[in-house]
Amino acid sequence: MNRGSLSYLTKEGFRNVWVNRLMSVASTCVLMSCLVMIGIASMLLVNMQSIIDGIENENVIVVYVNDNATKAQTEKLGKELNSLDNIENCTFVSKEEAFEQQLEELGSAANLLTGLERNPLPDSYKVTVSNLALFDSTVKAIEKLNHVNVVRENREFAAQLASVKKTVTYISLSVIGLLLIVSLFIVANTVRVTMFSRRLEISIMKSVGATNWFIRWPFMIEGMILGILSGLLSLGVVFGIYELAVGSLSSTLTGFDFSPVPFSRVVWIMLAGFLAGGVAAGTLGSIISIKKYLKEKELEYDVSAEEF
Amino acid sequence: MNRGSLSYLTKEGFRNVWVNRLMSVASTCVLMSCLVMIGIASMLLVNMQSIIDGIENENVIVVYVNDNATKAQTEKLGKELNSLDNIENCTFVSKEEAFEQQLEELGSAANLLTGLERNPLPDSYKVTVSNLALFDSTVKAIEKLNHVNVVRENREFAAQLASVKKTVTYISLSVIGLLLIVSLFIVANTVRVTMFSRRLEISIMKSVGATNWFIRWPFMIEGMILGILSGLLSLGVVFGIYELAVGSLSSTLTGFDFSPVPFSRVVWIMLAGFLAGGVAAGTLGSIISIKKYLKEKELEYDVSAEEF
Amino acid sequence: MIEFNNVSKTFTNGTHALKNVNIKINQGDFVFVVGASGAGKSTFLKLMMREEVPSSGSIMINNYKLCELENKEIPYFRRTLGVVFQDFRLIPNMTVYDNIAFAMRVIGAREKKIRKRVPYVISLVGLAAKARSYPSELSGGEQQRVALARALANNAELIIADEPTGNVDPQMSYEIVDLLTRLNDAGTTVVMVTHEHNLVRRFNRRVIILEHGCVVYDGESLNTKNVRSSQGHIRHDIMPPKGDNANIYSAALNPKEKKEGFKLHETATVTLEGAGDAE
Amino acid sequence: MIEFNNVSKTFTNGTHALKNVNIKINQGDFVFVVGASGAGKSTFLKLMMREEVPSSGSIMINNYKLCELENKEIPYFRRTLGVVFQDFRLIPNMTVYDNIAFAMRVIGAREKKIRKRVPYVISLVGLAAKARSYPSELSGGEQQRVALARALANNAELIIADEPTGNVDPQMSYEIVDLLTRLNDAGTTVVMVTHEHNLVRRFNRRVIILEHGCVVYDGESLNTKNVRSSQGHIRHDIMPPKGDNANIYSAALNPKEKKEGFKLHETATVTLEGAGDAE
Ligand SMILES: Nc1ncnc2c1ncn2[C@@H]1O[C@H](COP(=O)(O)OP(=O)(O)OP(=O)(O)O)[C@@H](O)[C@H]1O
Ligand SMILES: Nc1ncnc2c1ncn2[C@@H]1O[C@H](COP(=O)(O)OP(=O)(O)OP(=O)(O)O)[C@@H](O)[C@H]1O
Ligand SMILES: [Mg+2]
Ligand SMILES: [Mg+2]
Repeated sequence: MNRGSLSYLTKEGFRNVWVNRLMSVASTCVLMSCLVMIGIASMLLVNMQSIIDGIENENVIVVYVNDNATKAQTEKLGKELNSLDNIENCTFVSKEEAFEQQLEELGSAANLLTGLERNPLPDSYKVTVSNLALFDSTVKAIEKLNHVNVVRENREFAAQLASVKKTVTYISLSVIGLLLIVSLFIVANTVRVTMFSRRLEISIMKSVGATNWFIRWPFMIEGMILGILSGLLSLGVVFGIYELAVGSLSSTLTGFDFSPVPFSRVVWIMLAGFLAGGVAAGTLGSIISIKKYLKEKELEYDVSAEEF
Repeated sequence: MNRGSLSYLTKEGFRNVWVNRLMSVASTCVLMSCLVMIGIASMLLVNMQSIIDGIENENVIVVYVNDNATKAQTEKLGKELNSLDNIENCTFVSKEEAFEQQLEELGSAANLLTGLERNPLPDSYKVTVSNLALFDSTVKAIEKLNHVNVVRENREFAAQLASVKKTVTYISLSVIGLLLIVSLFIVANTVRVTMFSRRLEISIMKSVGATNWFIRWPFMIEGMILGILSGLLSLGVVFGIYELAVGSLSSTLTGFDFSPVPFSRVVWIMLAGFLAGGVAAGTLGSIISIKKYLKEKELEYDVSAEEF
Repeated sequence: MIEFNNVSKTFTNGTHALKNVNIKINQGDFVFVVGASGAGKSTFLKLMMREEVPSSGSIMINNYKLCELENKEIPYFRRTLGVVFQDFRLIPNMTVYDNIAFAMRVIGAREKKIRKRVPYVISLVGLAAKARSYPSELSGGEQQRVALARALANNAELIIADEPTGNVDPQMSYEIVDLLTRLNDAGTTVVMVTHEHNLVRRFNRRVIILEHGCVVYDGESLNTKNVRSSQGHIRHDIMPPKGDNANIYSAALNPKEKKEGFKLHETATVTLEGAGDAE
Repeated sequence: MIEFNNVSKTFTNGTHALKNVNIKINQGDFVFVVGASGAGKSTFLKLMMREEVPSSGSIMINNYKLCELENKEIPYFRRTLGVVFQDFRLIPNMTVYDNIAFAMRVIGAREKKIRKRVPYVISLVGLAAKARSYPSELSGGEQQRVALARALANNAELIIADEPTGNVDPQMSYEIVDLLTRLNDAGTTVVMVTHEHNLVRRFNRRVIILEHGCVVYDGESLNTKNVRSSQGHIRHDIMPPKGDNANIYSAALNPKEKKEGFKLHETATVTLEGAGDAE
């Protein structure tokens, strides 16, 4: 194939987008629909993970300091805690602060504690871990430190949270996987149908001696253009829907400090994914579904051409 | 149209499903994909709501009983609580039980409390409400009862939970709404493309004097058959995926008492929805998209026929 | 029965396919329409069957005023016609039998009648062995005969045939026209486009000659005496002695008109040069 | 150049379209293929262009052994042919110009050459004014001429034309065949199917007659002296004096064979009765 042919075939691909505009619009709509669904599912996943990460950070290990530890020893313990692996954060809570908190927590039932003659609570450190999976070993490491009286940890909650996180990721990925499969299904069928409606054209091209590549090339270009178009449009639509949703959610979701992942953080990876997906769908889709019409010995209106 | 024609046209619809089997399979796949997505989204929604309902039931109001109330008075209070509106559940917790629980909750830090000379905790009732939205008025009603010392409620959590529930419902419904729109888009475009590939047939039928209804009827039947088929198959697929997901989740989700909604609870409503959706998509889809090819004065290969 | 009043047809791309056509065809007439390729014969027929609408003028067929016809009425109007299309228009995914039966079902014929009539018209065009074949499995001439059979199925009062003999051998052409004349004898009006002048001469019926969208001749038959003989004559053998005699009718009727069109002879030497240079 | 050795073709539905055909056509020959509708003429041509594969026998064309041709080689083989299809096969969404240019682009022609050659072949068939029209905007004869122009575009060594004159007037038919003979004089091999016997006689070239899939005649020309005169003669006027002379060639060559086929005359009276009862 010489350069002239190549440029002609490429131009032809562009022309076909316009000539078969009903098909082009239909295919683009379908491909866009699929990409938008996947995009929105991804945004949900990303946000759910960010919410869970937020909760995870509140899964606190309370390290009670020995009552007889000196101020210096307490401070040393703080430094040691900070230098441990897998520690995200470590804050000191004095016994006075702890009592205040306790009172506050009890709310109007606080007067029940006013009868107590002394503050029974010790100094403590609130420690958060960065990786919940290493929770247990971190707790063990803390227990080995000096002047640690008791480590109060919520092993059960940690386990539950880890499980929830796993489940959410699992479900989200399954949903996205399912959407991918469904999209593949839908796009494949759409491309197949559009190609079917162009089998006459293909059979004529073959009968005047066009090679399979000569026929395929414009279809491929056409598919690629529609793929790129769908990818770009989908990104716009996902962005629009996401901003709309976040806007209306942040006004609905009072009493929660929900901070949605900004779209800009995912825009490039999503753009890349959409373009790759769109181009792959358009190009491979047309190549594969054109194949049967490129087979030798098939007539344009032959009913047997409807087999699959 | 006489009865003979009607039966012929209906038979013709069935025949077309087979004659255009490439199109039939493609359309069914596409329609199925859409229904399956909607079905799975619905199952997710139903389960999330059931989980939130579960959490809701654990949003407890603690009613502390006056220290000087007699046993009879305490029991009377319990009965009064039970007879209030919006009370889901009401259990008595004696001061001893409360102390035990407290010790247990503190875990290894419990020895901090061993220095206390008396149990500072009163008797209490744990009350759950059935409708979180009426939470505040229920609390007010409880406070008006005799021998109630303090009502400890987690107003903030209740508000948060209500907000979460609202949000989840909101997001789920948006997702399902979005899926519906996307499906409509996809199905409409698929039907449009399949009709496009049959415009020659339609134009020939018209030129031998077929009325629009005579042409439409088999297309309608065909659409209906494919719709019903898609609906039934989709139900099966959703069932399969759901059972699979529940099976693998219940083994993953340890440490959680997650009880998935049984599929049987939704099967009839989903069947009805799917059949309605499938038939509507198939029938209306073909009627609407056939319309332009039924317009007078259009030729089969006229390029202007590709306008839309 | 058929009346064209000052009918013109200009297509959206600017082609003037018909210009000021005035024609009256009575019930029971048999009319041949002849003319060069692109003269407007098919357009003339398409206007008759309300497949195209005239740009100006009015058409009246079988008591239907085509220009005032509502969309709803069109199918009912078309049922009064039996049409053989130039491009056959067989439904690709129906067998020969079903294609013909379809035309009968459209008018609400009973199944019993269809089962009797369809095999009859199929055998009439000699395709009994092909009743269960699909159009794609037929030869060109066989497809054409199926189209003919379909047009005959409903015993329409008006049969419009656009070159029904273009793909069959002369013998069969003769038999087809013979059949149409028999139907005509029984009262059916027939309008037939053809290029086979021998047929036209042989059957000696009314002839309409179209040229560049104009009716240049409308007379009893294509015999020399009917055409203005001072200006030339219609040759009985179809080949002109010299190639530069561009259009035989044109030459016969308007000897001064210069025909735009087929230029093979003017360029005959260039052909081979052009051929050489493209090698 | 073209060699058919014992070629038979049976379609999947059981139709025996060709039976034991042995034909040799040399470089530079001009061959008319004639025969009744459904005799197997198009099948014969389709086998030549490797659109169908023979059920048995072998075909050799332009030094390609068609039966051993790999799928990859087929396009390259087809480029050595210029084909006019019976059903035209124009690409619906390309203009006349693009349809013809496409055939040239397929063989990798330069844009410059295309711009020169395409308008030339278009004017050759008298369609200069229609170069920017789409096939759907053309008359039947115009479409046929586009198909012809496309076949001529590449100066193929072998031109295969399946009834290239079926939709044009006699004058133009003559000119088309005249053009083909000129190309033939310059060395191009031409195989042409036609129903116009006047043309065949006039140009006096080699004739192959097919009947029910068999070659029943293969001779220098369709003149009485060449056909076995003891068994009949080929008439110069195309109409038989009586309708019951079922097939003129059949009658001429195999007077004893009873032809299955067009039965118009046997049923002529039934026609009108049938017509009456369907009302
Ligand atoms: N849909 C259309 N749009 C534009 N031009 C058209 C259309 N149909 C026909 N024409 C043009 O109108 C003219 C008359 O066409 P028509 O089909 O009536 O010719 P015809 O007499 O039937 O010729 P033929 O014998 O070749 O079939 C031609 O020049 C043709 O190109
Ligand atoms: N694809 C096919 N499948 C089955 N039978 C076929 C197929 N194509 C052609 N035939 C049959 O083979 C026979 C020969 O067909 P062919 O097209 O070669 O005839 P032909 O000589 O070209 O006739 P015509 O002059 O009518 O075009 C016919 O009886 C036809 O019905
Ligand atoms: Mg015409
Ligand atoms: Mg043929």
